[in-house]
Amino acid sequence: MRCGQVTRVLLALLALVTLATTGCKREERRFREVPPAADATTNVVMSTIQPGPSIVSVATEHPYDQNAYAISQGQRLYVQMNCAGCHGLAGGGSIGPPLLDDKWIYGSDPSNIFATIVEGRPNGMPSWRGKLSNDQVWQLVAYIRDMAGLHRKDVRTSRTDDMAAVSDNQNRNRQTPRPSSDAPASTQP
Amino acid sequence: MTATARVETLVEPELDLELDAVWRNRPGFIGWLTTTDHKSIAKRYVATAFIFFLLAGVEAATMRAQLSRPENGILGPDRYNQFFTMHGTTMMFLFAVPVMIGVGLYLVPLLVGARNVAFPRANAMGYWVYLIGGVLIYGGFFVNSGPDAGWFAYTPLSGPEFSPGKRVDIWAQMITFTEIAALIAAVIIITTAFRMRSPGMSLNRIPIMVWASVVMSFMIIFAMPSVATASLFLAMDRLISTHFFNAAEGGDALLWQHLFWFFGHPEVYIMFLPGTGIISSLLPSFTRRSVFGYPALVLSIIATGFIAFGLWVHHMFATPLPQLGQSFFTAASALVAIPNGIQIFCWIATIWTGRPIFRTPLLFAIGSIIIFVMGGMTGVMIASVPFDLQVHDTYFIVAHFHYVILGGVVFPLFAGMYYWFPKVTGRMLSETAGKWNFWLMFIGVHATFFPMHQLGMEGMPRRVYTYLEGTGWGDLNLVASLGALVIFSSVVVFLGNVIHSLRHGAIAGANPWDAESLEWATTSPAPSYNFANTPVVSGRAPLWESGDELPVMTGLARDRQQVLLTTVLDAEPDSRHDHPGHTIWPFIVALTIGIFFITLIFSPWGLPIGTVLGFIAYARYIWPKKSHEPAIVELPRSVPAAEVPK
Amino acid sequence: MILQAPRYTQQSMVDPAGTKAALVDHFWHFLITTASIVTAIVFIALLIALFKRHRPVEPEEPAVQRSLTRWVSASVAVTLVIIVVFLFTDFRLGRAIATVPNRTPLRVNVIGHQWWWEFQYPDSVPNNWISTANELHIPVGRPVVLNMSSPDVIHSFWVPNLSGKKDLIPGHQTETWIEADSAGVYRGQCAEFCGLQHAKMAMLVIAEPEAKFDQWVLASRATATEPADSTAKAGGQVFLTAGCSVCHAIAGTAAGATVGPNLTHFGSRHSIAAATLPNNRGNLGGWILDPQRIKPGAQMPPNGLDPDQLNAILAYLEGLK
Amino acid sequence: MRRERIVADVSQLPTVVYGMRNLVSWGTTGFMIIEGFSLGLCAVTYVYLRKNTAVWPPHGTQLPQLLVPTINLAVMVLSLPLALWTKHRAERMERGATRVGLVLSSIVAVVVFGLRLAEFASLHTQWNSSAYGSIAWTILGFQGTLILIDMYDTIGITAIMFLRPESKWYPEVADNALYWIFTVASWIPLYFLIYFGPRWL
Repeated sequence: MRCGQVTRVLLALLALVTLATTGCKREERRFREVPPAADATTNVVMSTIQPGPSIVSVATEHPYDQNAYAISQGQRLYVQMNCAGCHGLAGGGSIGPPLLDDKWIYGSDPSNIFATIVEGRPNGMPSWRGKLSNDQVWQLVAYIRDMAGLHRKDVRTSRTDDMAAVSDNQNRNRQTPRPSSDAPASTQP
Repeated sequence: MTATARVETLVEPELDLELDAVWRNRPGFIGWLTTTDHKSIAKRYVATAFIFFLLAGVEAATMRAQLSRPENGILGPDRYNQFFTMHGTTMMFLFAVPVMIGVGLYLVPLLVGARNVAFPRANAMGYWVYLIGGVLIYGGFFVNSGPDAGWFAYTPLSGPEFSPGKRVDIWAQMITFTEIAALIAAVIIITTAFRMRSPGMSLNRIPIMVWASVVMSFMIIFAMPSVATASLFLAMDRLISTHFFNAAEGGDALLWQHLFWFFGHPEVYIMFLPGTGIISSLLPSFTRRSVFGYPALVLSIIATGFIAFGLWVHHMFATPLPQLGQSFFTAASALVAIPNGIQIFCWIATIWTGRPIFRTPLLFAIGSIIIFVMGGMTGVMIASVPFDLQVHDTYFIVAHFHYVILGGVVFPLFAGMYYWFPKVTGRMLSETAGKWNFWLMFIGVHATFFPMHQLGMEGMPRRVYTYLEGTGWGDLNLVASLGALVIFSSVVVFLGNVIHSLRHGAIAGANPWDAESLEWATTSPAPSYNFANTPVVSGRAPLWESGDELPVMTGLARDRQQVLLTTVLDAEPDSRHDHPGHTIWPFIVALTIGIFFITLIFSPWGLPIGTVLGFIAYARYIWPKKSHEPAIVELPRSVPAAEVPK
Repeated sequence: MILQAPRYTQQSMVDPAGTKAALVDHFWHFLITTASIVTAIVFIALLIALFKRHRPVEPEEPAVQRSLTRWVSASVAVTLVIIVVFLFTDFRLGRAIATVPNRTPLRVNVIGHQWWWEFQYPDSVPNNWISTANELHIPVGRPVVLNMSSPDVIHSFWVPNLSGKKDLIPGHQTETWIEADSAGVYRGQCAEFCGLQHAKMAMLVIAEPEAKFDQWVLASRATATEPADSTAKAGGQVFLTAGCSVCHAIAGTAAGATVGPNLTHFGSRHSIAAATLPNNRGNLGGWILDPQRIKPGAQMPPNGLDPDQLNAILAYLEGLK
Repeated sequence: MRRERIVADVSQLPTVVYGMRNLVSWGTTGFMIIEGFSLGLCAVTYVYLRKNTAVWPPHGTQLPQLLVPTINLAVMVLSLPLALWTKHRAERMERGATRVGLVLSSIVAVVVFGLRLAEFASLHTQWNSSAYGSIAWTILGFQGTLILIDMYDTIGITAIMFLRPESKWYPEVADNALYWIFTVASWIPLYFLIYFGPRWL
């Protein structure tokens, strides 16, 4: 009886330790990151129309994708870098297109978004090359995908300490991205 | 945990067998899950709390290692924040309160001569809920989801914007679990103490330990709802975007502080009052006289309980508050020294006119008085607003409250462990190891925490993961860290002592200390039914007064778990009450509560799922078994006899 | 080096250099003396009780009870008297500390950020408004009223040698005052846990004679010094193009962001990274390249500058006197 | 070895007693105090947040509607005599009358809970639009939980009284009625706070 209990306790502990060693990516606080795809900007596919056989776009994994801390850092940068000025405080869009819907003019893949930020886009999106570190851009990428509900629920941002107009991404439904060739830019109210 | 083989019985063997068959735990693992015996549950509370104490101690030791020299690299800021938050949270929510609850749940029925606590199923459920809360937060901690906003979790740092992820959500739910457990235990202790006392144990004869547990329970009832409400608000702010603490939408960050400290300050006395109760109840055994000033001690405990609710703002002197209000809280904070002073003076008077016997429990009691007095002195100092504004949130405060809590909680607790260990296990702890344990701990506490006063005045703030070399704080920090090692070694000695004595300790016998109170009237360890016949009491020291013959009452049922209820004031026999016996359902209800709150962290679906599961489990929990004996009914006095149906 | 002198790196409430700290220090002496005496008496009583020769007395005897009651009551009465004296002294002190001396105070806005201090010297003329970081210049012998706020989490302003704390709370405007008796540099530190880098959120209060302070004000109102040589000029360009300018402002240039500290007169500061390191070329270079090594979690990202760029920007920043 | 001396026999003491003589009532009372105190803290929070803001309710928020909440309050208050009647019948152990009282009480509880769910719409604000909305929703929801628990409890004890009507359950019926009275009583001040607070405070 005694032995049985001890074994059980040990097994439970072992399970815990296993969990611990695998870690919990959601909660990591990484302050310095070697970016996974420093050259992400060069091999990004902007359009599905291309010569030759069509390539299936493979999403570039980046370390911040399911990481709550990075997403929240992105949220902070979104305001500090005044992305909100064009895309709206809640990502609803104004001068620039909305970010919380399912339409992605230049692609919803992390590397597409990365390229959009770094390179800039016609009609007003400035290039942030050299202004933001790759780390920071990846954090922004993570947050922008967060606004469209593309992350797991448990890593998403919640409200900020601001007016209630600011989005509560945690409780919004996932906006499954539509193919980029599908829809032109449209600003929603 | 398992039914201990009993070596002796004080009553006729047939009666013992018959009662034991009704009261003892079921055999095996299932018995472990189904027991509603207060002794089994209380032992579990104490053992679990002690495991958390060790974990929190390891966290403390790691932090002390990090701080032993400037700009150390053992823990980074992220880890350190989790460690200090877990240390505080564990010590307050998972160790100090549950351990005192455990001690209360073990001792109160024995001290008042009852067979079990008032609501045994709820009691079992409370423990399971507490365990789920503790496992939840440590599960989180081990997978890098430990809370990192401090045990006080000030908003907005703990809010949705500045604490991303699920760390703080897990913390907030853990609070909910421990609240539920503590509130259940509080209601149980109060009801047990007021309704299940031995005949003759009128209010003025209740053992001081029981008074302390009762006042602790009342404080829990009025303090815990505050933190439960606060953590509910915080969880909602984080999970469904309410705005309680968001200034931009009409919320207020200070609201959190008010709600938290309205709980947080009484919390200190919730932990500390049972500590004083322990000292008051073991002093007679080691001074050979009843404790001096019973009425003064009881009134002091009650007064402390009241004043404790008027102190919370002294944690908030640096916030913008009107000066007049601050003065009120200063006065209250300083005046709480009076009831505490009375207790200490009464203890000294007791020792003065007694004949001290220097056994380990007394050593710990004396250590407790010394350490607590030193903590109390700095406590009065920081009641002063101007002085507090200098030392607030510095290591001076760290030193102060560790002195108070070690003196008021940990030392009495160790005294109690050495004192009641024979009652719980039937064996004595080793005296030699006990003295080593005491001296190491006593020296370690001063080495660790005394230098912190100086550090605080030299400007070292709390909750820093490191400090610069130029600050000059390195040497004293090194001393403190070495002191922590000494404390650590004393706890190791204690553990060794317990493990060794469980098997090889001297057999204790019913009353090894020749003590005065009722728990020593039964065998060690106490039988599953505690007392075969209900003891009758005619004074405050029943065992010293009754001589060789203990007066008892018979007549409680032998074929089911039945307890005697007495009146509140004079403890006259009033009625009999049947307990439901051992059952698995408290465990299952606790599980559904666990599912409810843990699912809520990740999804609103926890609400409907948890509610439905909980209701189903609870239905099974309360569903009645058939009674086997006709009831004896007594209708309320307001009902005229003519209307009684028959 | 300036940061080696004790008061630049150390802070202590028992080494007062300001009106408020001095009052509290005085009170502290009263407290510690009283507390020591009381503690000593209690301990001596306890020791005597434990080790005196214990004659076989009958403790329940009325005479014994009476005498004990008398002693305990007397002790309680003495405690009460001490506490009343304590409260009386404390309330008087509390009023003294809460009242700003009746002289025209200087007003400074203090804004706590994760994890640095912003100090603004407001002026009716917008161009004269000074914004600086982590170093608060004050005139000696003149009270300074601090209007405090926080845009993120709760911080607490504390310079032990000058004054006790006051919290900076989002959604609240709080106020406190300080006054330095003698010229010098006093270290202060955030005292409310505010996240990852709470430990390295320090500041220096630089108290100067009134004339010198006025000079500092005039100098600080000016826009940034023009770069002296070609390296520094190149550094100015790096500053604008390499991303520094998206967070930092330098008056007189195109850089005007308010996310990070204002660097207009950076070269004249004693310390960097919220009074964490002395401001010298080596420290600054290390900080710019990899702030996360010095303050993990700080908001400033690592900057991948090549050696030439780094050299240039160091020259530029050092020149911003 | 200590010997025992029997001084009395308790075997004729009653096993079914009412009111505070009944052990279970102590538990019920304990939790009424805890819940009442928590609701009180919520009310204090409401007033605290009110004093913290200049405009209450915030700009652009309509005042709460009174119709549904007032109907619900009326139902609750009018059910008090029923609860008292059931309590008295249970104290006299009248099986038939107690059952009738319990069935009616169950229906009332279900109606009140349904109306409570409808009340949320009367607030004219969302929990996540401002602190005002947050606290109003919380108080409404928290008190609604008490109604839900009482509803569950009442239905459960009704089932017991039909399936296994033993004498020891009559005190529980009386307790249950008392809990309903507490639920209603705790709501009356909160009703005024939530629905007239925005108008008068």
